[in-house]
Amino acid sequence: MSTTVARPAVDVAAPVVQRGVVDDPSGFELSREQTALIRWNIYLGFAAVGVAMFHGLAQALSYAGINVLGWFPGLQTYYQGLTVHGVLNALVFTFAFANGFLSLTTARALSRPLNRWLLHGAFWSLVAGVVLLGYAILSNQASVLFTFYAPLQAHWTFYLGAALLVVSTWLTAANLFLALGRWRRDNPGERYPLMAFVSVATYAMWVIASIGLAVQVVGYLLPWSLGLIEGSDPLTMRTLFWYSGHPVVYFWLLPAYVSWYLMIPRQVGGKLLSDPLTRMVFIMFLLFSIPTGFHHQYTDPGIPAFMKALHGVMTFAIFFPSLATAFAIMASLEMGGRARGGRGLLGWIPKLPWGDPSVTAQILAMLTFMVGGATGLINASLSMNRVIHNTTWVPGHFHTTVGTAVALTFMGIAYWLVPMLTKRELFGRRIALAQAWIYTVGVLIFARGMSAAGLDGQPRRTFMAEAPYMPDAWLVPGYWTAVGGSLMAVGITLFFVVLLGTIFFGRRLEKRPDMPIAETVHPASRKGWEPILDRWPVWVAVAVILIVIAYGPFVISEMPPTLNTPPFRLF
Amino acid sequence: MKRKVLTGSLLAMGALLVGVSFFAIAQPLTVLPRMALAPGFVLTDQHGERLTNEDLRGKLVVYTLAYTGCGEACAPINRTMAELAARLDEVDTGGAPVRLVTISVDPERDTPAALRSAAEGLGADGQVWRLASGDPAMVRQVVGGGFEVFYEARDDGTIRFDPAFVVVDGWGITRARNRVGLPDVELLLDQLRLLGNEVRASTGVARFAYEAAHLFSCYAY
Amino acid sequence: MIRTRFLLAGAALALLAALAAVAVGIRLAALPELHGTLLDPPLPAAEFALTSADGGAVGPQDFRGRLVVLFFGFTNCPDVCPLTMHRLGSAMEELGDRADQVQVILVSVDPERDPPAKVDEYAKRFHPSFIGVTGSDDELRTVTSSYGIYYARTEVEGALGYTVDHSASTLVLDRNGGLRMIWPFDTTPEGMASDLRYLIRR
Amino acid sequence: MKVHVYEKAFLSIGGGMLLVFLGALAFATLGAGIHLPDRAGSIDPQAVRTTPPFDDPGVREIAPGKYEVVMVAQAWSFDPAEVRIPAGSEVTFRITSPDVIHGIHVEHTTINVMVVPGQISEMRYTFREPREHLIICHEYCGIGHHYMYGKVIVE
Repeated sequence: MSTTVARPAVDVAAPVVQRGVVDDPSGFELSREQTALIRWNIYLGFAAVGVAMFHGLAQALSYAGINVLGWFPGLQTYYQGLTVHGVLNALVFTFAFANGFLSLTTARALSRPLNRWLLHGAFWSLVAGVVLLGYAILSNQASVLFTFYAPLQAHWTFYLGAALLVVSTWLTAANLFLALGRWRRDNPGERYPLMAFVSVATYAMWVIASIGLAVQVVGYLLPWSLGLIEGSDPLTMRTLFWYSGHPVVYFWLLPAYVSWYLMIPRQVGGKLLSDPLTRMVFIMFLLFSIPTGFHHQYTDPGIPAFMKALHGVMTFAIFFPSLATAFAIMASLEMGGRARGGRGLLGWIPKLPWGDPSVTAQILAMLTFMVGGATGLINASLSMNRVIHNTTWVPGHFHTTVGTAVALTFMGIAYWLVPMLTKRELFGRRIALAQAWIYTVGVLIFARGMSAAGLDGQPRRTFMAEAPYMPDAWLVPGYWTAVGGSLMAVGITLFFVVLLGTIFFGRRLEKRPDMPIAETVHPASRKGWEPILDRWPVWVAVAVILIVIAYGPFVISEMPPTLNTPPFRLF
Repeated sequence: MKRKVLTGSLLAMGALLVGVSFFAIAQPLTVLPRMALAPGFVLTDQHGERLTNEDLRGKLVVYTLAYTGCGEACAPINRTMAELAARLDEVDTGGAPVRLVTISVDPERDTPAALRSAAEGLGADGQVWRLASGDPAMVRQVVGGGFEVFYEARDDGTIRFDPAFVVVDGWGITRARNRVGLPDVELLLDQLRLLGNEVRASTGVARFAYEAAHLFSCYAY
Repeated sequence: MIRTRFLLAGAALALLAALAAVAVGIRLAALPELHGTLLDPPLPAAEFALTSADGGAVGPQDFRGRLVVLFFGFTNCPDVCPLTMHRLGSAMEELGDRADQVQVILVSVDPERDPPAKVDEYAKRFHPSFIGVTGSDDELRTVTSSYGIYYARTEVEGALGYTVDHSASTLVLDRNGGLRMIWPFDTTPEGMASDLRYLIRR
Repeated sequence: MKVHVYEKAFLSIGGGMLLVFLGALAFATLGAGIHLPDRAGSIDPQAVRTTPPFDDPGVREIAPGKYEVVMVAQAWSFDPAEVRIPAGSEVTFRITSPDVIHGIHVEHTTINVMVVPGQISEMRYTFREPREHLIICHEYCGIGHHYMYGKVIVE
């Protein structure tokens, strides 16, 4: 429990050096137990992707009219596979990875071990959640998709499993808050190390955001599925879901941002531009990502149009921190490229370490995310949303955000994280490079197909291979989708070759590699207004006020809920 | 000095922003939406007198549908109207008179004479509560085109129609269409009370607050 | 120094944010004195296709981008119609070069005696830009009713044989075809012009 | 706090863009009155089939050139599944669901609305050109979701 004394990093190239423990790992290494738990979190996350990938491939092919579902053992319907795909990718993979990765970054940034009980608790509740979800879904008692809208009723194990997933993130959050609080006690007056700050900010946002899901699942759906409550109020259920359902997007994305801000600059030989701006970006996500849920419900009846417009405004506000991110990261990349000898306006681009699969994967993820950002703005526009709501345009959008910006970044992170956690050299660097490119090309083709068909009205989440309607306009995009989806599946398969190769056949390393942590051009200051960025109570209070403004009037008008819709099991 | 001015103007703008947001979100006063222009019409009432929408300008009007040969099927509608007529003095409409109009969806058979005997049975006085009928094409236009309620004659001579209670304000604008199931009298009285509030606030600064309530769709229902 | 700059940046942001609030405020508080009922937000206004002098179909949807003023009357109208049309004509003069932003349409509710050419010719007497249209009784019933207008024939003694009672209000549709304003009968030309100027400006 | 001059420029342009978007949004909602589906009434989902007008779904001409489509979206069909109307008609759809959440999208129109049990969805659209539009259920509603479709035939 000793804290390391801060020591400036020795780096002649750096005119300004960042103070703080993050640059100095001496005397700090997580225990074997904690490393193992984090490693297994990461493995569990990727295992989820491995299973989900097969279903994703089957779905992509179904858009081209190819039905391969018959080959899946134990799979009864398309929608069962869709539930597997959604739950494993969107919930299990992202939660497991964030739990492992941000626990590690926080511990490393603060140079202090985490609470082992909370670490165990988070991991095992995740495992228990996956087992329960797996049982419910594989026995076809929960083909309700990952949005599980009432009054479609799943088996109670599904809701309990989902609740346990959330519990695991809460235990992780408790762990991070505890570590940060202890660090504060030992370092009064110091600024939080940036990496710890952004990791904790991510979880702070998610804890506030996940309350909706928790209220819905524990307070309502679980007793309802056990028969303790008769009816349901579908509109309130939807609202509670999307209260959490939009910020969860940022809970997926922010771990990737942690890597883009704090690791990529070091990996490309550049620096992070500004410490206070980085903190401000994460605070803005904390503030604005939650009061936006109605933009998923633009076309819902029963919600006042004005409230929808208000959430629309908030949604546009959340675009701003992403813009700031785009600049900051591009600047670090340019600094890196120039430090490596790049000249001219664009000459720094080819000088980037494109041979490093970790960097290549993440840069490609960023580029794809620009497409995702633009399509996201279209989704958020009140009038344009009417054209694309619930069409394949939407999955076209989110496969370029969570499906690439997040997933491919996580894979890129894995290319240094897994060697660090296993003390083994990365296996098959060239395969890893090929993986990143194939996956990116695949997702762009896939998204092209999905978006085009969506503009022509093709519904999302629909078994197109057997639909009795199929306008010609959807045919060609369907082939794009199938081809792109197949390439994505190839990409992920290659990733598993690298992952498993590293775990089992990677050359053992003498010394555990360290996490790449970026230096900052403009470091944190203890003077002026900046310390207010570290005042959690202020930001949490503002976030709560914004939520009350955005949801208060609607919630009051819906109270008490009219629970008059009976449950249905239509799968 | 400069900073003081800056901070002051910042605070003032912040306060303005907070004020407007508070109004839009907390909705300290609510209104009924202005849904559409109520239809223009010329009909004939139970005394054979001409009833036009212009005659009802400046008054709050509750329209409903029924027909004389309807029997038990229309009884709940007529009961609601009768109770509403009896309880109108419970709401303060700011001096705006309230009128009730039952439009016949069987204009071919509901002559003024038929309406008159029905009105006597219902206790409709012909002043506050009038029963009206007219040219079938006109009734179709008012009920279907204006109030958006469908009706048609069944083979057995009865008329199939959806119950509806439409509230129109003094400017001739439809403010509420209660058309799913039967509304209770309390709801209608509450809608009249909301319109009354607006009438009372139609002069002075309060008017802006009500205009803002419309602008920010602070709708009661 | 940095503090001042930060304050300045904050002030700029707040200014922009407050501009929205002020814009709303202006719309509410700094309204010119209006002479009719302003509808904000606008009400939906029906499209229609009545017959014009050249036999073509004309409706407010043909004049998107301009304000459309609708008045319902007939050429044999003794008082209300000529007065209102005259006032509309004066309002157009008052508007000056802004007048091309406004299209006045007179709808005759006396199709029996007012063929389209006659209505048009009558309308143009009050201002060359005015147009007059009409249609069959069925068409007119739909159009008038959806604009909250009634008309009814009344038999009278004398050579005319009958006159037509009708609502005397005038309606103004905005550039997007939404119903924005209703003027009562006794609105002055100055009042009309002032309201039209306001509607053109916003 | 030092902010790089390029970063300032970038963020200002970005912020300016956002303000333009927000201005457009404010104009659309407050100025032009373009509204998303609003509250259009609630209904007891267990009594849909006995509550007017949903006790008798269908296409009705409520006035000349004006149509009302009273529709029940249920697993896994639209009732009525075929809507026939003449070109140029203004059609108001009133839809509700007696069972689970559905969605309705009339292809190549702006009719795109969720159908939530307990709520009534209302949408208005003027069909100008004669053509066929697919009606698609676009919200997952169970194993037969992809069989749920219909047609609007504009004649």
